[in-house]
Amino acid sequence: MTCKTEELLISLIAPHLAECRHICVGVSSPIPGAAAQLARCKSNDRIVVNLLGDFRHNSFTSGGQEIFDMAGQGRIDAFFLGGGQIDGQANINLVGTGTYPQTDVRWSGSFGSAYLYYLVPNVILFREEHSPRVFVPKVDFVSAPGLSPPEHHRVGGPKCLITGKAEFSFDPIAGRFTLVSVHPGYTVDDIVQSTGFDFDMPDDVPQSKEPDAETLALIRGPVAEQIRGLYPVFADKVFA
Amino acid sequence: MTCKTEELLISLIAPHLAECRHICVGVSSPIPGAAAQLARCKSNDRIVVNLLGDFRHNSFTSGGQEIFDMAGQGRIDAFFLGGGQIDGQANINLVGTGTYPQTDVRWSGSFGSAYLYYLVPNVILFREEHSPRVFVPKVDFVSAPGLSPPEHHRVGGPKCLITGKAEFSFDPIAGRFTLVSVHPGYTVDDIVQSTGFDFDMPDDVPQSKEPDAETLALIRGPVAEQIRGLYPVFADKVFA
Amino acid sequence: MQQTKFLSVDELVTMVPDDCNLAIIKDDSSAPSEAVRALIRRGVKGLHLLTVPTGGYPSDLLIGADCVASVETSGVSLAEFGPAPRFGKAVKSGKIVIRDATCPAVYAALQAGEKGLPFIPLRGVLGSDVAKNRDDWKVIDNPFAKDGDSDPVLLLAAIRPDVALIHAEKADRFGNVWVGREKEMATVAHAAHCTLVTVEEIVDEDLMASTTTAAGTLSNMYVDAIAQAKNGAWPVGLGDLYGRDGAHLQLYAAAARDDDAFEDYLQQFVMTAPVADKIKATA
Amino acid sequence: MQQTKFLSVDELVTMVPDDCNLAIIKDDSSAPSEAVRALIRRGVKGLHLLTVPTGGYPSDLLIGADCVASVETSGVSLAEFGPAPRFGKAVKSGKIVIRDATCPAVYAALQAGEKGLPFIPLRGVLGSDVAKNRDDWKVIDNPFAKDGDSDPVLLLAAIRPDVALIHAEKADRFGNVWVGREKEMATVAHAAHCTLVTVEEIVDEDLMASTTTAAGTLSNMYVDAIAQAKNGAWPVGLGDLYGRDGAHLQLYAAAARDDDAFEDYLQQFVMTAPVADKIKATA
Repeated sequence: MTCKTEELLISLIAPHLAECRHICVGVSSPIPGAAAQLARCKSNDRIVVNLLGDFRHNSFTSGGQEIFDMAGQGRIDAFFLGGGQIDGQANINLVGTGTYPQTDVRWSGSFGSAYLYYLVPNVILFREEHSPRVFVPKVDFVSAPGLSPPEHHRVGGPKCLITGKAEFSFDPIAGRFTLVSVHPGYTVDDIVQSTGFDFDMPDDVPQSKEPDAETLALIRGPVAEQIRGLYPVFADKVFA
Repeated sequence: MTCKTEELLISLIAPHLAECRHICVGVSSPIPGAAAQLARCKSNDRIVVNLLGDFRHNSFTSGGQEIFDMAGQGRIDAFFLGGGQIDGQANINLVGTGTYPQTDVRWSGSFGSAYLYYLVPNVILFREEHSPRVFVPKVDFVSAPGLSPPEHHRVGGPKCLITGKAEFSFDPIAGRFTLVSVHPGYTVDDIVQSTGFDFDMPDDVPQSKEPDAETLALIRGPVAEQIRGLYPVFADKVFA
Repeated sequence: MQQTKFLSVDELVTMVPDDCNLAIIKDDSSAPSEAVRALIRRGVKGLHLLTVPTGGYPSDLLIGADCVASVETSGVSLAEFGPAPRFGKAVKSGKIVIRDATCPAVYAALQAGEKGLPFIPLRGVLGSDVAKNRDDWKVIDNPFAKDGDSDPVLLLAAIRPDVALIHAEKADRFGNVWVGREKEMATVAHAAHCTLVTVEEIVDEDLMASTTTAAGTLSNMYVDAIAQAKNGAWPVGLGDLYGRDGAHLQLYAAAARDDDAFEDYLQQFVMTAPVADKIKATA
Repeated sequence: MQQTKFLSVDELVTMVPDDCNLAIIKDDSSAPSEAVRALIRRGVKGLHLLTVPTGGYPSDLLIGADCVASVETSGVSLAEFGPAPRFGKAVKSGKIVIRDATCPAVYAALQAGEKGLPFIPLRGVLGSDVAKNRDDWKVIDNPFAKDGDSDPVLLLAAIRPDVALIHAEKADRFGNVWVGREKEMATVAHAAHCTLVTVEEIVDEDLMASTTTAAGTLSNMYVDAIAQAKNGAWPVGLGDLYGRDGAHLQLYAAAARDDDAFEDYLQQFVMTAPVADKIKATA
């Protein structure tokens, strides 16, 4: 691979954001943040990006509730979610493993996922670690479900899943992931072995497309610059 | 009478506010506003007074909803309401006379009365015009009721009614007004003639107490000064 | 998000469609008087007007000029200059549909709209004729009440106006609008599908650049278009920037009591001449 | 309204009773770290902690020091410094009762408290295990849904904390507190029965005197007492005033993984010495 894994992931996420008007990115999310900035660059600044936790550069002036209110208003087109566990129906678990509430492992909590997953049209699932402990047949705790019954008000949900090894799309009718491409250095068999849930795939699974020279220049130039303020350690590591 | 009617009314309202921590006064209410300021003076500034419509001197920074939120929080101890019609059960009508909605006379509307009357513990009813067209047996439209059935959440309501001719107290158990005092220049019979609703009274109805010299000095001094900013025309007329 | 457009007032009001739900804020806080005059010049029709939470001169003017089909309000008045004559006449004649509200209900319903909630409860109101005449409001028994206790609670449907028309002190070149303490401007803009703003001036300073000014700023994400309108609230006041033009409001209050005089008023003060000339004409 | 009192931090926290409902705001917005250290020194017990909407260093510290009986939170973490070790351990052991929430639910429930509503609806959440484990939340069928349509809606009970403990950049001599864009400080203070504030500095300027500063100010009507605490959020950051002390948070994250090391941490960084010395001790 001619680029770093982080650069590949940034370039793979960005095309999913191209049609957005407004992308929000949660705290501690340098790769999604960079992907959103890349999409913004490619849109000639038509796309608005708000990075939570960036006290200097965001549009929020009404307090912590504003991002959730905006989602309720339909003004957020894309958001990123991850999970300690993610299953084949796109359920995500940010709470812990084992039996709730005295879970064996306790993570931080569900944060805004139990709301934003329902209300943001394009939720990009992103988890760099691609292993059977993350991608499980069934999550131990549903912080937010991938699917809801038709009577539940839901205008948003998962569009795709991007990991350190592969990219999947999600079909909300079938309620299943489909393997879209495998990152350079991995095989389809690697993906099957690392994924604890069952998924669909075409006969021929292509390799994930590496960023072209122009995209790579954007990532290493303006995107790196924009992301450095909020994520200096990440920027130093990836764009040194 | 050694003082003006306005001064008498200010001095009669103020004692009802003495135990308050926080008094709000609606727009276009110079006499209630002055009474609140008098109560504040007499409390050595322990009482906080907020005059709506005074853009320079009030505590509200969260927009127009803040006063209603504060009432819901239980942070407003007294407020003033009036009405185009007020009846003997302390129902008030700020909407119009005749059959709703195409009333014969249309007033402005109910403003915050349909909420504040329920939530502010001490509502002072104030209407200078004391006539049978104002004080009616039954209001044509209940902007806000004087009484509510026990299952309705209600922590506030009418405490008294002060007019240009007399002062009444209100008994929420009986649901009736009692004549407390008659202003200098009027007789009990005048009050009976000018009041369209039935009310109680003691055998001996005292004359309303005129302000003592100290009170009058406060009204004409600091109170006049505080009220002049918001109500210059009123201040010029009364305290010239 | 589309970029905030910068237009003239007359261009701005072409973005208010006939028959839409239009929200405007109370006098002295954010009254869009000049934009309303431009709307009348434009000949807008069939507006469903929401006053936040009360209306004054601009509402009475819009109603008098036959632009309004219905009004939801907690009260329309000219304050110390008396009742709102065209509003009163239109309600009495049945020419407009009136939906009487109460101030906190308007705010709460807009806040529900702002939060994307389907409805919001409100204390008070029960047993009033305000509640009885609003068949779009519901009453449920509080599901959180202690066992066996009946606790009826009013529920209001969320309001999301099609258009919010706001007048503010200033905006910056990026489309951010200073709202200061008048946070209802932000509430209405958040809840509305389209927000159009007139401002006294457009400043060079980026209002979002410092925390001090950002704290009182509505970001351009909520602002569709801005037009400069110096004295745009006139004859109504604007916060602590300027007070009411009492002489003109008195003149208006008198004119609006009479059909012919109101027509003359429209010709003299609405259909023609820019604001500055109108102020001079009164003084 | 009683006047705002000016106290020392250790005096301030005597106003937090044992066993009360205590609300604190998320790291980097308004984390009351020094007040929390004073609470631990005071030996407070049985707190029912609400994190608005998430918790970090102060929450983990309070839990680790055995001050907390239950916590309602949308998440407790040390962000880039990893999970919150004392929180995780206390939940796993069952030492504290956990009520998992989601950020907008905390905000909405506090806004219901602020408005005096008995409850407030919220979209989303249905079908999650978050909802399934909250028997204090209810689901009703939306009474405004179109005829025949089922539209279940989550209802949250309003939250009114006994005490809100806030750290802000500055207050003035009159007790008005600058909140800037962090309006959740105002929301929490409005909803709480008692609001205690630590500030970086107390300024001479009256924050309510100009519209510009008033727009970002919580008025003293909501503020019971104020104490100055320079670097009061440390080692957490405070808005755009100062960032996190990464070295110290790393040190804390390591210490908090081990019972003995955590005890040592409490002795060294909580039970003694003023903040300035602690910052030096890390650097």
